[in-house]
Amino acid sequence: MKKFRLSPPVAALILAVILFLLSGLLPNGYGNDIDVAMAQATNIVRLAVFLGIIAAGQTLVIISGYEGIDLSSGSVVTLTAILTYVIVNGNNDKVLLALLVSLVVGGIIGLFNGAGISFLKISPFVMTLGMAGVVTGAILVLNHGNVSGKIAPIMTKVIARPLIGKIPGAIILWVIFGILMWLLLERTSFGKYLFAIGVNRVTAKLSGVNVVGMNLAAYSLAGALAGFGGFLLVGNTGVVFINLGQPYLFPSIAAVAVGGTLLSGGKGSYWGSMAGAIVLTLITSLLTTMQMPDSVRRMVLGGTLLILISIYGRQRSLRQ
Amino acid sequence: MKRWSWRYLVNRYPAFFPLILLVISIVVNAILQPNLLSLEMINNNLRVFMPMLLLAVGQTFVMIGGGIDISVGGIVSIVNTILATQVGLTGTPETMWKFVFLVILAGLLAGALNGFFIAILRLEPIITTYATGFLYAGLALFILPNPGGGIPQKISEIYRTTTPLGIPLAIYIIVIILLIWWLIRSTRFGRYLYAVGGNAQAAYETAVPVRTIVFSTYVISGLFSAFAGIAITMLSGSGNAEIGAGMILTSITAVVIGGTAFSGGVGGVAGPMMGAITLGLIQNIVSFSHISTWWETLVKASIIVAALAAPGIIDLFRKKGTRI
Amino acid sequence: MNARMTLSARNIVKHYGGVVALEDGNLDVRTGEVVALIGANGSGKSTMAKVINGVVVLDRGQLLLNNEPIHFSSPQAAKDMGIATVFQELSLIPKMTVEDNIWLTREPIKSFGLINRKAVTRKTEELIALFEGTTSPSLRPDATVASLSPDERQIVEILKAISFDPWMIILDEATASLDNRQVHKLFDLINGWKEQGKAIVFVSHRMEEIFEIADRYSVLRNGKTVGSGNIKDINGDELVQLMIEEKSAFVFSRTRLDVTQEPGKKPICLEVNNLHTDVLGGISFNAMEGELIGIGGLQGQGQRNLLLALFGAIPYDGEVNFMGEKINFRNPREAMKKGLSLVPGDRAKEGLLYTRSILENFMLPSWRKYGFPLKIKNARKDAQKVSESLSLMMAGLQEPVSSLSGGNAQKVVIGKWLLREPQLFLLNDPTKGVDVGTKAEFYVLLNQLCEQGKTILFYSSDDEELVGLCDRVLVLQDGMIRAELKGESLTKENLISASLGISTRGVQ
Amino acid sequence: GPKATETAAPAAEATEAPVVEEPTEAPAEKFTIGISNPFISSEYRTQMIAELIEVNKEYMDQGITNELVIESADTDVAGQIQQLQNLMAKNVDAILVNPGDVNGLNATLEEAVSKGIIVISVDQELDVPNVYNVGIDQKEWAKTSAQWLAEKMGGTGNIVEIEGFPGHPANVARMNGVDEVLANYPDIKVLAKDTGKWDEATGQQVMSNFLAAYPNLDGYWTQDGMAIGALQAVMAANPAKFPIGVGEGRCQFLKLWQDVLKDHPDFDTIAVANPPGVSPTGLRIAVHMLMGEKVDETKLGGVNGLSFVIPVPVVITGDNLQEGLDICKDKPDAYLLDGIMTDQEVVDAFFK
Ligand SMILES: Nc1ncnc2c1ncn2[C@@H]1O[C@H](COP(=O)(O)OP(=O)(O)OP(=O)(O)O)[C@@H](O)[C@H]1O
Ligand SMILES: Nc1ncnc2c1ncn2[C@@H]1O[C@H](COP(=O)(O)OP(=O)(O)OP(=O)(O)O)[C@@H](O)[C@H]1O
Ligand SMILES: [Mg+2]
Ligand SMILES: [Mg+2]
Repeated sequence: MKKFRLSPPVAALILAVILFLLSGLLPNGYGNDIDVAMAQATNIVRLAVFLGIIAAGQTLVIISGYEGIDLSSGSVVTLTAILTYVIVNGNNDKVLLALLVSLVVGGIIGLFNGAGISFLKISPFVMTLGMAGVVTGAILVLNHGNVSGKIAPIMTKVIARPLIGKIPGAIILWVIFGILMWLLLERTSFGKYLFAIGVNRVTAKLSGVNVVGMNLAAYSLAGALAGFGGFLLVGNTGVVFINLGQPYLFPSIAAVAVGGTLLSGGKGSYWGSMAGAIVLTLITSLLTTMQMPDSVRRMVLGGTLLILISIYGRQRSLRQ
Repeated sequence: MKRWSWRYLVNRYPAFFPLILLVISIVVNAILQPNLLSLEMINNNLRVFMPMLLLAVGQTFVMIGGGIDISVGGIVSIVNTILATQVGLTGTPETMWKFVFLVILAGLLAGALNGFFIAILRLEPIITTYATGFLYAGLALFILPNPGGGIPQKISEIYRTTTPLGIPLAIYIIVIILLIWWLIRSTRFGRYLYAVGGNAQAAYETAVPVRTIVFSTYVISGLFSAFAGIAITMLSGSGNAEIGAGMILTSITAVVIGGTAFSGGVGGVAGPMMGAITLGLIQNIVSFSHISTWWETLVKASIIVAALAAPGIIDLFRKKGTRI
Repeated sequence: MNARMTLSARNIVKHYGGVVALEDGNLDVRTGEVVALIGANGSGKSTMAKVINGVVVLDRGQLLLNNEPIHFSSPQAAKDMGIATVFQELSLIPKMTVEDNIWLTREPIKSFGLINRKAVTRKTEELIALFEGTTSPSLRPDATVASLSPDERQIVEILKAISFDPWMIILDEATASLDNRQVHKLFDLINGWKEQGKAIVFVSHRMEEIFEIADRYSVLRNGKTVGSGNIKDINGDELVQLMIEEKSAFVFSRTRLDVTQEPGKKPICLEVNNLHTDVLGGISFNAMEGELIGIGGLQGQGQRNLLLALFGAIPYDGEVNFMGEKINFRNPREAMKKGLSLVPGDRAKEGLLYTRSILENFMLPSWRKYGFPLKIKNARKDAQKVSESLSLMMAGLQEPVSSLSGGNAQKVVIGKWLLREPQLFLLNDPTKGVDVGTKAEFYVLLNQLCEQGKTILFYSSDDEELVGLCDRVLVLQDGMIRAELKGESLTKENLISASLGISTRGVQ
Repeated sequence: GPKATETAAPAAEATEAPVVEEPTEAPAEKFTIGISNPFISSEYRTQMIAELIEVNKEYMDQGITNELVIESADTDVAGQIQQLQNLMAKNVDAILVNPGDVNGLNATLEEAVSKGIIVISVDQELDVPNVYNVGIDQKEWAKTSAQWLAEKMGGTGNIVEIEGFPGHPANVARMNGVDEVLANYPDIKVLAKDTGKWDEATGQQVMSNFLAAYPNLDGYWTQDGMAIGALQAVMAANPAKFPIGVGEGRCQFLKLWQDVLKDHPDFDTIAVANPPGVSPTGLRIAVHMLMGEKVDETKLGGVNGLSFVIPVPVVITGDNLQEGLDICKDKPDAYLLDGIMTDQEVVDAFFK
């Protein structure tokens, strides 16, 4: 008799749907208005996109294990957003260049993270935290907080506005991105190796996996994806500021955890992180439209997270 | 391994490298600021570093036991807001001590809640304490929605200026902690702590009360968070629900600079205490070194990364061959 | 000294999720005797041990102590009852020292709850002295367990179990990574314990050990106890019959290559010249295609180091030619690409991804063969084939390796290399913990590989295996080849004396 | 060492103290002014620091002050206390502090005052004896835009509010101002209120949620950087009728405003400058005090009677948008509309 177990991404999604349906009953809920409900749902998913993309890199390094985490992603998002803003400067034809620069700059920062972790044996938590300080410091040095630029109309159109029917371009992009991430994790040897190094690096090495290379690649890719996140985010906000990326940092980790990816590495999925991003965004959105003081809201958020992870985040018992 | 070889010292005494870092930062700081080692400056600096130092000590217990606690900031805030609202700027010393006792209980309780979720429900530490951190921060904000209130200046004076026998209060606290730690390490509890952090399954099979130990590390962290909350309230004399938020990541950095690994099972509290002081001194060094203000953040972060990287760099040069 | 005591397990049932570990397990252990608990891989021996020592929660069944029902809610409870266990996968904390590990939870206490460190060290030294002469100087009270070799870790685990003077000791494959001398040292100890009136449960896959030490036997098959009795009343074949359903085990011996007669008849596969590492002091030998070369000697004489060095996991000096090409791999990846493979000695730490699926473990070295996007169906098919050829007992390829028994897990470590069809196999104690039936199948497999012209370098802690199987055996001592045994000179006696450094007849 | 309270004649021992000075030793009568700033991750603060450096340069050129001693980093209360201690250790003559906590620095600031240092809190009013405050009146500042909003809406309709950090004193003062204004307009209904945490992205996220929940919003009140986020959210949702919203005095916003006008000519908003320039104005005040000029305390106000209240320099509405855009021509996008009082203005307004 096999125990029926809900996979975390599915559980998170079901929870999201239930919460959303219940929210209709709230005093400020959408009530019977299907249009408003649809608009709200679309909006929540759209907002989740940016968190979701930033959580993608986080998912990779967390799966790569050995305390893998990327605390520099918030700063990288800010940096690449600023770069995009400055490079594009209102020109549609500079958008691809900006995207490329964002990916490369993010990738290089990630590579540094990976190098510190692989070669100098610095624990990822503090290495990437230190890197966050370095990147923030570099932003301050480079522009003293003052930048001039403008995003291109095409970015606004594709990222921030409805693209097909009422569906924003960001959501369509995310779905495609999700499929690519699934391919990467589940249908390439890169993905298989990533899980392998997340579980046991000695085994992986003795089985012919280039562990150092994989680790460098994971952090570089995470950096590049954070860079991509910055690029997309500025397309949504339309403006940049020094604190743009920071608010996404811890939620991106929480999204990964809520999605059922083991923070200790070696197990997880990007679907999970997507579901996690949606759940987190949904909860914050619901709390926004509910009238309660910030203190209560924080407690509700904390409590909901606890309940969520208590449902499926329990680790194996020592006694079986 | 030779008894006095670098590798032996570094492996055997986790506080060895942090000690070197500390000495270097004291020397550099003293060159830039010649009166650094005057009693007044030592007191000034240590009373500022003390909250972080206490937080790092609590965090160390959790990390040796293989966990992590990022709810400490929330606990600090709760303690601070309770004291600021209940004692108030005009309170009497008696109310103060009464509520000091109460906030210590609050810290223990918050730690116990973390312990419950992590040791008994077996949830992952990072995400659990992230969530309870929201709970605690929300509670602090509930207790004190707007910054304000505080403790009587007379009481914070005690913390700021007491120097029994001419030695700053902080030194006594550090010595007491070291003493207690030395005792703890030589008890079964100390062994269990390392065993659980080293390999929980093996420890369980050896009949170590794994659950109790894990639970207790969070309670200890809650306790030290309460101490840190009291210290920072004494230092600032005021209440602010956001007071602890900025301290979380720094406390973890202090522990790691102090030679206690994330993976658990190694380290001690001496290193992290030195780590906390070193971090504070790095701030001083940057401040006294006449760097353009725009560069300060970058320089400070780079110094910290360099400090974290130093053992690895030394190893790179010493390494004879890759081992699996 | 102990009063007579009996511990009985009755009709034990234990399921792990969908996997049945024990269906009807029974065992009686009395003071003053050694009971051999035997069975094929995955038959439930370790689970039985964990039931008795309180590590697992049993689904049904009963434990009786002197016919009174008892219940162990935790390892602590069992320990309090005087039951000690040597775990198959060991219960040591790698980062802690030998003495801290041995005395964990029972540290001698001075006043104020402080640990009496001096007493700890002294008592540890006394314990280590029990294995005197069979361990290296690195086995010291203050050495960290992580720095020890597998055999020394095993010894520490044994010392840890006996350190609290239990009346009952469960030895779950405690001999699997011990060498001949160490095993006999252990047997001396066991005989002593018997006299002291202790009860011993002895789990092993080595028949000769069982007949040497056990008084009674109890056989598990698929989680059911299928027979028990006095060891005197049964012979090896009958025992194997009990263990393995239907198909009878056979003792396999291969037709050896006639290496002495026709040197150079077969092409050389591997040429090692004066290989040095910080453990090895100049190793030279040649290996032909189709040759099965054994590596013998006591534990920790550099055998593991040699295999790892050839596989690119440890840097070395010296000249090595493989298939006529000079090699010096910087990492295992290069070695793997050139057609080498390594089955490491510590499957938990070096061989497996415990939480990943069996499929992924099989495929780890081979994923690249399956293109982009990975053709998972083909991979499954190939993995299925290999697992069948190894008669792997599993619930499915998608299950995690952690759900396999020790021996079955070992098969996965071997199986993942078979998929790559390498030219040179470097095997570090590959049959450790593998049951008799599977071993026999495994020998057939090795033979097939040799017939296909593959070369095998085979280190084993089991002397029988080396003697029965190999074309030649290189005996290592202190990182040097001290003897090369082949043809007539390849006998167990010669192997043992060569290992101990005693000169042997016919040795070159 | 401790200095005489008479700041006009800084004690000679000041320069003998073991301060680490530039190699070219400054003449004894030059003043050293320290800045303590605990938060740098915002454009307001970077502009503030840049302006402080610039204004101090004037005084340096005149031989009045030394280089500023700036302690500026993202840090907490303990960190800011450390900043202040370091400034004292560097023997500065005056400290401009932008406090990160309302009471947390009290003891340290009092210690500084007792050492004869002139302490001025900028941008945030403190109630500490002998500590001066320089800043705008946050409540009045908020009332300006709230009043405008209420009038534009004709005194009726549904609005939402996006506030800064709840509990932050500036935010509390501002929200009180808004409440005061709205109390006069009973037909304006506040449907919801949330924090945008004073950043653009959160502001945008909050506004998106509001717009999804209340598609027919008439107006919204917000402040600072969150206003850009809110307007972006409105543009993304693109409702049939744009709600009337409050903007902010930043060039980025004015440009965005101009863009929106192209598609929605009847769009209306207001930008009230929240000037980082109050800090350099504070620097001027400090210099004049150091030079021995007497403050006319009757012109001060605030909680402890030591507050220099600086008038809001610029208010931009649809009528004078072009003026605002002209100011922004050669400024970076992040530039906040600003005003730094001149020496003359400072003297006229606050000194005897
Ligand atoms: N981390 C641990 N440390 C020590 N003992 C443990 C631990 N986990 C489990 N145990 C032991 O195992 C027993 C059963 O474990 P537990 O209470 O976690 O099971 P459970 O509540 O059935 O779990 P589940 O909810 O996963 O079914 C406990 O009574 C305890 O003695
Ligand atoms: N933790 C676990 N989770 C799931 N299944 C398990 C677990 N441990 C053991 N099993 C299963 O229980 C069965 C019995 O395993 P056990 O380890 O007792 O076998 P064993 O007789 O000790 O084998 P070996 O000789 O290989 O050590 C096996 O089929 C194994 O796959
Ligand atoms: Mg259970
Ligand atoms: Mg077993």
